[in-house]
Amino acid sequence: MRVAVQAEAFDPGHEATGFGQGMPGVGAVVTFAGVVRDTTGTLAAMEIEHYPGMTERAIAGILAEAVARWHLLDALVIHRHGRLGPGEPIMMVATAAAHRAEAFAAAEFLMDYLKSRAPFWKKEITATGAEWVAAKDADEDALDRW
Amino acid sequence: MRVAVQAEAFDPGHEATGFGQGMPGVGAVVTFAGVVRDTTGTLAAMEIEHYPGMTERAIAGILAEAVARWHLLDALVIHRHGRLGPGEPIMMVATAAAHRAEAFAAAEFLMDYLKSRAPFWKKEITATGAEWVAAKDADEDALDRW
Amino acid sequence: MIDVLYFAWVRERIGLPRERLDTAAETVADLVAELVAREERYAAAFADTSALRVALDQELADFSAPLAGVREVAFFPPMTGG
Amino acid sequence: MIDVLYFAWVRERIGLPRERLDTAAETVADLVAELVAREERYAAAFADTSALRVALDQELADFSAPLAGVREVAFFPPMTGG
Repeated sequence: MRVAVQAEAFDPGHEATGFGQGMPGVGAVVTFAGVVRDTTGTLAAMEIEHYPGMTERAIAGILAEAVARWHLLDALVIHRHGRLGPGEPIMMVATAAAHRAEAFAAAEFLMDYLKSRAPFWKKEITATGAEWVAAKDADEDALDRW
Repeated sequence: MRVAVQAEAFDPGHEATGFGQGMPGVGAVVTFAGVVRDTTGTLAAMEIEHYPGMTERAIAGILAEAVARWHLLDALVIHRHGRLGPGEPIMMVATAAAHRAEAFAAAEFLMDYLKSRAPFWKKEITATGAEWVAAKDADEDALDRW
Repeated sequence: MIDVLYFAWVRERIGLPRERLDTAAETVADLVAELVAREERYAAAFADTSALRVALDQELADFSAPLAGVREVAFFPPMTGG
Repeated sequence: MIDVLYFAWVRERIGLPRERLDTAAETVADLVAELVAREERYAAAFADTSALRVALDQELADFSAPLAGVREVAFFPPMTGG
């Protein structure tokens, strides 16, 4: 299990290299990476603020629940903070389980919970100003399925 | 879009490095890798037979459907054939989309269809013999959700 | 003339991966009946066609499908990829 | 004494990331009332607490939660990670 909250850029594929391999029982590995998306074509940067200390605690708690619930054999969470450019990976999760249904469900659960329960806040910086990204009702509703 | 049907070993993380990056509009990347699992502790190897020609056609058809249905901005399928050892990756899919729900759904769809509609057959080789892996009703049933 | 391909345990039971046949069979089911009548190993392979799949020119098809114009027929068990 | 932390637009409206307060507030809601009464910038930040979240010692909590024994209170908008 590995959790990293970091300012440094990372490549999700590189981080996933070797993940879950050589572990007896692993039959399925799922990774998810979120990328800074420039929806309006005007995004200069995305600034991600976080709550040092609570961030690590919250992620560890969410991860422990996923590991127990889907019998994960390995798991990984990386989340950046600070200033990111369009197209840069913001965060990733990886899950290794016996079967694909477990690995997929755990990865989706991690994403849904990290999005609404880990203390990160995004601010979009454009040429004309800066705006905090509002939480979406759909993201909060997504938690109901778990 | 890339499809590879190959005898050579591969590392899913390495193949996913850079996948979906630098493409405007990509907000979410999902990868899935299937790994040879030694359920009984006696597996010497897994032999995967396929139907050259039809394999590529079937995968291309499944991929085209996923791309259209979930507006994928990029997609990747790799599937090995031949002799594999325990712990070796058998296959992988990767999907890049605007949002995470699309990327996840497309990856799960690809997996469900590749499992039951692409012409591959697995044979488990143990010290005492060899046995063709039987198709599971659950795998066929999994197609109903799409 | 038609190419007939066998995969996985169908190939093993029949003892060859492919053969070229001269047949007047109008449907897949007719072709199966012809093969079954030929030799015991074919009868063994096609004993339960509900456990088999068929592809015509590399597209999945039904056993009732016509063979007119088809160049390649393949018989195999349900796929187990992924 | 209690550490009070502010994040995202709450931090921006109040104009500082954290402060150390001497308070007799019994609950989070009491503390918010105290802050709101202090200065306009606090009133602006806490105008709609339904749009805010609170954590006590780094665990999410309700505005009705007691502050007894708590060393660190944090106020912030709904999270937008991932």
